[in-house]
Amino acid sequence: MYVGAIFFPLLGACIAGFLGRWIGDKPAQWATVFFMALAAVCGSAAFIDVALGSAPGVVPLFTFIDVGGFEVSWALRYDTLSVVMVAMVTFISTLIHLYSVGYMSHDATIPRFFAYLSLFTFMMLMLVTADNLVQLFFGWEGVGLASYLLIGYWYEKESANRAAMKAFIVNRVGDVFFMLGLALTFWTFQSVEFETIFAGIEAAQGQTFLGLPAFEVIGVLLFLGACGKSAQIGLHTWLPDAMEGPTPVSALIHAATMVTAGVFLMVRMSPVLEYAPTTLTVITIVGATTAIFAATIGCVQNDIKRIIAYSTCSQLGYMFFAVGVGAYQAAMFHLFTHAFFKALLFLGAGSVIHAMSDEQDIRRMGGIWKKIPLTYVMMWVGSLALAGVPYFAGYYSKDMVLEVAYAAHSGAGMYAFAMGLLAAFLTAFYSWRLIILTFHGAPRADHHTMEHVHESPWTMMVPLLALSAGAVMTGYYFYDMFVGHHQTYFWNGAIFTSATNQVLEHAHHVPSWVPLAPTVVGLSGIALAYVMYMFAPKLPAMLANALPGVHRFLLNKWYFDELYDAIFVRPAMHLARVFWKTGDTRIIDGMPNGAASLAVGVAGGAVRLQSGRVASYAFTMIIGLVLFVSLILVGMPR
Amino acid sequence: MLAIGLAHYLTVGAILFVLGVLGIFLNRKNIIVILMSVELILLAVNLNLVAFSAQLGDLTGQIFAMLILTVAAAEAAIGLAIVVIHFRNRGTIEVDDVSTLKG
Amino acid sequence: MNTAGFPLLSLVTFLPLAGALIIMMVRGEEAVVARNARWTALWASLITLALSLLLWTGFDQSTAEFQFVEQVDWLPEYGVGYHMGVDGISVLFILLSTLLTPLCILASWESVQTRVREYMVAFLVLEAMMIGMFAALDFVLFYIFFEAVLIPMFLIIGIWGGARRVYAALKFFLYTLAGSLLMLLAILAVWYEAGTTDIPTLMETAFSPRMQFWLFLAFFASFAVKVPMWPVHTWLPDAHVEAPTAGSVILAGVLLKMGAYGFLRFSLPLLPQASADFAPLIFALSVIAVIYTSLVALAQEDMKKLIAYSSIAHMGIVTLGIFTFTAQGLSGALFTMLSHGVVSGALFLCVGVLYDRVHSREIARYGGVAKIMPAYALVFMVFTMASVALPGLAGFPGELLVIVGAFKVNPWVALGACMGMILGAAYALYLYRRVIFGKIVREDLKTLLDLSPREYATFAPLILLTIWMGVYPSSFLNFFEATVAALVARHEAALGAARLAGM
Amino acid sequence: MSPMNWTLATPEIVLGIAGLLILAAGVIPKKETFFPVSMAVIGAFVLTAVLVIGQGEGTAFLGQYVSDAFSRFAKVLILLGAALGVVLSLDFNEKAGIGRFEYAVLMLFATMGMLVMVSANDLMSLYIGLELLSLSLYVIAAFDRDNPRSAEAGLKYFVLGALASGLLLYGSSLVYGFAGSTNFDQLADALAGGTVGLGVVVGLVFVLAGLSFKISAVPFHMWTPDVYEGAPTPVTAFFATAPKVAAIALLMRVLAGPFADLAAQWSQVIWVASVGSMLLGAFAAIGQRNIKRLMAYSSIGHVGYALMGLAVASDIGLRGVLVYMAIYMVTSVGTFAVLVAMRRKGRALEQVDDLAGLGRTDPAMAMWMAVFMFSMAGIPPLAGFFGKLYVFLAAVQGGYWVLAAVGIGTSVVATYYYLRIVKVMYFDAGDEALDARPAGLTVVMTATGILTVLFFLFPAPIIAAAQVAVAALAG
Amino acid sequence: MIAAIAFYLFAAILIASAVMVVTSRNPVHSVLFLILAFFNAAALFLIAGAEFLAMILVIVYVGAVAVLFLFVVMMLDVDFSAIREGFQRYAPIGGVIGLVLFAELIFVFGSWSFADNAAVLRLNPMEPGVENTRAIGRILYTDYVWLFQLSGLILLVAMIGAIVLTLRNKPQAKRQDIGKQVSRMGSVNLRQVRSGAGLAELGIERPPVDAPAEKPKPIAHDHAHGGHH
Repeated sequence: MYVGAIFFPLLGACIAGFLGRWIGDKPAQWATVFFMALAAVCGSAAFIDVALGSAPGVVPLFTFIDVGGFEVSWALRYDTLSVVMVAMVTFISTLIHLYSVGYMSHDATIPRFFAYLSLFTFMMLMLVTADNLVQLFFGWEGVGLASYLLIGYWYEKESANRAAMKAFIVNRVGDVFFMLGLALTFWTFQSVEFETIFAGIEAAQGQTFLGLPAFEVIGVLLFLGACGKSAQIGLHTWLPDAMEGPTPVSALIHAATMVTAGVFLMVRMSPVLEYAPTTLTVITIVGATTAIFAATIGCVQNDIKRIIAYSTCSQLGYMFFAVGVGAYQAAMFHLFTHAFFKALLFLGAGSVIHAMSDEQDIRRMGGIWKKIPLTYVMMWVGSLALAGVPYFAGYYSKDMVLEVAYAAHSGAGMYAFAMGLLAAFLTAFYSWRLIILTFHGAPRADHHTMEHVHESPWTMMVPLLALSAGAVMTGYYFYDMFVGHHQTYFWNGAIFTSATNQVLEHAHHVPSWVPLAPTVVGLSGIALAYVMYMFAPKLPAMLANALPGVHRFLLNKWYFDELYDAIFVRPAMHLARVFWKTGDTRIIDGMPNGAASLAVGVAGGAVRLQSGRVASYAFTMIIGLVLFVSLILVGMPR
Repeated sequence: MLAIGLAHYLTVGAILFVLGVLGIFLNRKNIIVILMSVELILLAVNLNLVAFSAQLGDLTGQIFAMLILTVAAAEAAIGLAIVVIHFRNRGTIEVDDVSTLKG
Repeated sequence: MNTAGFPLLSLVTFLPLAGALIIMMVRGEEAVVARNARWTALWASLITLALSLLLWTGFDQSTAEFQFVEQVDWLPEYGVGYHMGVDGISVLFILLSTLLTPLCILASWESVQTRVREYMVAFLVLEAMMIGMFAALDFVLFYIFFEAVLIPMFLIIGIWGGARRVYAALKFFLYTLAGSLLMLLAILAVWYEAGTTDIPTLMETAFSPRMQFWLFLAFFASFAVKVPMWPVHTWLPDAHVEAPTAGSVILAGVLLKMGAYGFLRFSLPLLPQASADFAPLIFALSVIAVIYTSLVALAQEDMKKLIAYSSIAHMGIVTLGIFTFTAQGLSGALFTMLSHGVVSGALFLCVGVLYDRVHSREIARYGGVAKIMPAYALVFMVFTMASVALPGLAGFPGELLVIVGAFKVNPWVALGACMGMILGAAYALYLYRRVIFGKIVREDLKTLLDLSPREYATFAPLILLTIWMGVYPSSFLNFFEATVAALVARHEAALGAARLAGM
Repeated sequence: MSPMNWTLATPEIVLGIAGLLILAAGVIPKKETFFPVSMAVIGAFVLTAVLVIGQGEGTAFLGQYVSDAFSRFAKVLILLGAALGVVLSLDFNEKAGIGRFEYAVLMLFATMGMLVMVSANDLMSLYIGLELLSLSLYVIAAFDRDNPRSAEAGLKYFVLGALASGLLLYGSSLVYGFAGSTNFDQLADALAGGTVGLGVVVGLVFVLAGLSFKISAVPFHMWTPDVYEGAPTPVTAFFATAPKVAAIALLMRVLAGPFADLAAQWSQVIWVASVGSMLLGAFAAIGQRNIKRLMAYSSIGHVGYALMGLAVASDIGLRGVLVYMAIYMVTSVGTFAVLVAMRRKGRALEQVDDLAGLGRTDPAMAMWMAVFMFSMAGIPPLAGFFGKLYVFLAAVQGGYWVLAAVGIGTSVVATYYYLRIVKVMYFDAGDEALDARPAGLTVVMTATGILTVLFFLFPAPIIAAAQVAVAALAG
Repeated sequence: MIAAIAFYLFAAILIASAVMVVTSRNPVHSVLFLILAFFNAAALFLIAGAEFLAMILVIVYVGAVAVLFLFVVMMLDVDFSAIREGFQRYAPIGGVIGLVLFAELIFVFGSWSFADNAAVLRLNPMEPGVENTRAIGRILYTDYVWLFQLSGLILLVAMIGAIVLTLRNKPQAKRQDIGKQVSRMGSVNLRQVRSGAGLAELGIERPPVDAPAEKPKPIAHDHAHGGHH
């Protein structure tokens, strides 16, 4: 069962990928769905076993590397942390598979798509059940690969290829730091196995690296790695572009799998982070900044998926600052609930796009809520959850996150709290901006498209319904387990908090305005959206005109892409050409080639001496003779 | 023992030798002069040998000189034969014309 | 092991030569000769492969001693003998050579149509020399094989190569020869100093630091060119580009390993002090190689050239790993050598597949190949990913170990090596994107056929191996674990002794 | 004083008498007797070689003649080279219209001269042997007398050769005068006795100059390219092989025998000559288009390597020289077999480019040529590598790092032009096929090719033989 | 004293004539000066006590070699007016080199002395009272028989060489073959020819001659191809 939960998706992927051409599209896709469902069943069972039944364990497979003390094995680590992820990932992935059956029905290479989806899920599962950092890295890079494949699924689209590459490479940047962190971890703990690391925390505490505390450096390096995967500010640029992939892919990447890997890693390494206060502060600030930064951009985007993508980015910021203040449980909780409503939102958006004949620009939508009512409702549910409206899933988790930030009683915590609140307001605002522009108002799409607007098939709607149930209920249902009173029992040691870390406890005792604040700002955000887009539709344009700089700044996503292009991409390409044309061709090759032509020149000179005249030959001989005699006469005294 | 100092003989030999050498590489007239220069060199050698032989009271030098005379005669014969065929081919025995092979 | 028994190593080494002889005997019409030559070469290499598998099964992984040793007097008064044997460092390279050769012969089955007989002879001779080089336990013997490799390779590049083949072949030959001759001098100096060229004996010999300094420089000249290290790498892109596909495969797969193998076999054990002294230089050059050549690869317009530059970058990782003197670094370097042998060889085969069909290596000439050759696209993807060291594929374990090893010695060096990961991903994916992805623009591409059964047969073992090495690397790492441990121990002991002596 | 003991010289006496008989037999019949005479000459060589192998040790003719392991080694080599040289000329001379029996007879007398040279134990026998060789060579260089190039080659060779022998003689006279004897053993005694007259050393340099001419070491090499190019190809082949071995052997005998105690002096001279030869041999050949000329420069380079061993002036160095020359001779004969076979539509060819496409039109010959070229470049496992190995070993042991470094550098440069020939044969598109080569050449190139390729299997015997030979020399 | 004067006289003439040999414009003059030089050298030999050698020099050299030179010079029919004047371009340097060589030799001679054991080393010490010719005669054919015979071979080679290089066995050269003439039967007959009739009327009539088998034309040794580069 434990093994099955992980490897059934791989089996499905292999069947679809390698045999897809022979067994046909339908069998291939249903095979993946079937195996995914099987995995979900196993995953849920495992969840019940491990998390609810408190029976963590490790399933060893075989040795991967064993060199001079560097010992790594393939093994599946089942504790609450991983099993939460396994259950959630398999469940949501199953739904997304199912959804894709409908969404991708017109595609040309269906087996390939499903193989990628299953592969992606498998990699994520490997990541979360990893027993050591290397295996985690395997999954880490694996999801990178799968996302690369999926984002670039429509490989004939130049933009898709570009986005896929960008995703992979930006992720790679993060991975480099991960790798370095891994190496340092090894030299600090003499192992990369979690068990050994956690056991060796005490012993390794005093270690330093380059004069800095080793734990801090490990923490920062791993956090930088996580930034790449989880699209924190600076390494976030791939995420919006990743929307080039098919919508189910976006849902998979953003909701349950890839982007949460960073958060997962941070939580997984909580024992180390607990002893790295500076790192935690850094994480808090970066997380909070990301939250507000992404939210501001989300307000002005026009692509339906991009808006949701930035919201993901922003929500990840929440999770990170939750980690940063030491409330790993809160981060996991938000991750968990977020998975449901974000998947819901994406799939709903996919449904819209499907209905609108692959139109993604919300400026060309509007007035369709009557035609696709179910989707409309689903989007509402998702947005309500996202905005943290009470009693929806997001309400519980987001409130919790903000409360812990407040409860941290630190400068960084307060910064995070403030930014979180502001972001919550913006979140609500852009969510409803999206809903209103998409579904309400006068239809702005062309006539032809409008005629074709239709509700999606059942394979797409069933997942939506299931997810909406999750978006409504998970918050309430799991609150106690994740962050409430049962949390110690529930986590069962999978998350380590030091004795001094009482932030979760404090969070339950914050002033009463604190829990209320998010709800208030959320509702006001919704109200503002209504004002601006429903009742005074001219207002946004006026605002944009009034503040052109701000608007452009936001529209261009704080100019990050341009910045990177200018300081990394273009210099690299330029340097590449310089190295090649000047360095290699002219300088390095110039030496042997120059030597060769020199030799030819010398040869020419030597040959010219060979004039063909007997007399000069004789002369040469005599010169040689005189030379030799002189040599002897001079050298004789020795 | 020599009646005249050995050094005199050697000096005359050296002068002859250098003249012969110069004759070979300075001359641009004709090949036969080169052959004659070679004869001069050999003559210088013989002079040396005879002088040494006398000085040492050893006949070996004279035997050597005789061998040289013999070989020199043979050499002259062959040299002249080669000069002849070269002349037949080229119609000239000028030194500087013997230079089609080069490079 | 079978010290007294069966001369397995010699048999493996010289069997290809026997095949070559048979091929040379073949007379008759050209087509018949070509067919016979192909089959004979294939069978000869397959039998060699089968025999070499005995090395795999018979190798005792628990010891660092040389195994399958054969020793015969050769030049007794000079202290030079015919001494063959393998340890953990070399055994897998023999297998790599024997594996790649049949694949290369398969890959040239149709693409080589002219002078097939000579081609096959050259390949078999090449195989024999490569195996001999890895098996040689005598310095002079090693040198003979080391240099002899040049001849068939020169011919392969020059006769069956591309447009600038003459320049490339000459450059390849002279570059490597210049380095090797310096090594020859060093060998002679060692010979003079120690009175023998027997490697196991030499390993027990200590050279004075001054001597080590010069010897190291001379070895370095040879091995660095062979590896190739920056800045003596420029022969490689030219050679790769102009060589026929199979030639590139062998060049990347095995020949590049010879330099690194030399470092491992000679520089480290024989000259511990100088190796330690020169390590910073090697690190610098390696990091430069990784970053510089990765960048240069990024700008390439020729597929083979790009892969050639990527090879240089990977070999930078290898040299980096070797000179960390840690078990991880050394094992990683060895593993990277193996995996690079498989992966870059396979990448060249991939390029060859396209080249055979379109006769162009220009990247811009392609695009959208995935549409018409999905299986090929998948294969290419596997090897591209292996090349960028994706975990789970062959490239990763080696790179991981090297970085872990390097991190201990110098974190900044590790960081530099890591830069290669990013840039590596950039150029590899950029290549893949331009060739495989995108829309098909050119009409003639639309008629291409996907992989043929023969090509499947060529790629299948490589894919299997790539995944095997990625998923279960310890089955390979175990081979050299004992040897590497012994090497590290001896190195540290030697340095310790030197330090004591210094005090 | 050593006894007459003339039976020791049986090989030479037999060869001389055989020469006279063959000459007589060749003159008498009315028709041309080139082929049978050549065969008879080869037979005489073989017979002589057998006698040489069975020859005893010692001196004869009152110390003018010596037979030892060294002379036997060199003689066998010389006879082998000479016999192969005759074989090379068989077909070529017929086709070139110079198939006259005197050619073979002159080859025989030249060989006789070489045998006398390597057995010389006296400046006089040295001189006589050398002249016997030289005079024969002058004639056969110009043997194609209706060809102006051949005549010019002969003339140049003669003029410069005469100058060289003049220098040699002058040196000999100085040595005789200053040391008091011409006998090597006595010279050794005289020089071992402490004070050495400056005249002896200068005389030695003159002698060296004369001998350097024969081995075409820089700066006495100038005749080589012109004569190699101008002379008929089989003649060139002969020039490049046996006489070179003989002259090197003679040089070794002179330097390591009577003048061993002056090693400090002559080794400087040899050092300079070696470096010069290596450099010139490497560079001047680069631009050559005529393959015979190229081989001339190449031979200069090879002599440079051989001299490297001599400059070291140690046992190992001398051994290296012997092995080097043996290997060089075999390779060289093979190479020239190919050059002699270069003939298209009856016309002899001698441009490098004429080899184009040989790899396709005549794979066997191209393969052997490639083998010879790689061997000359010193690429293992071919024989040429071992030659280099031993001289480099000697240089390293003697601490002659500059020599070794120059050797390395020039090896790389020289490799370039050897590779160029391989390149032309294999990489370039060719003209029509060459004419079918006669069986004799096939035999020669195959035999030498196999020797070159398989030398690495059994290097020990020849090295042991060289060792014994050198021991005899030094002892 | 007289010997000294004679020595200086002969030496002076010797050197002067040697100079003339080298510098003389006409080769014939050179040869004649060479002969003069030989005579003077012979005189110097006499002064040194080598009578036999002196005689040989005159008889063999002047009598044979020098005459051979003269013969060839005459035979070659060289256009003396076209002979180039003067010396090579590098004559000054050449002269310097020559002087250096000479100086070095003189320097070397200055250090002449007997080797320590020269007296013991003498192979063929001159016995007092035995005249030169007899002394040489005693050893030349006994002790030096090996070299003597080899010299014979050298002369033989010279002979072969000179013949093989210069002897032209021209097929078109007419030679008298008496046997053939005598044995000719029926090939000669008398015919009445009308006087005044030219060849045009009569036609050319020749008796059938068994034409000598045409010697295969020797293939030229590739003139055109052997360029010089």
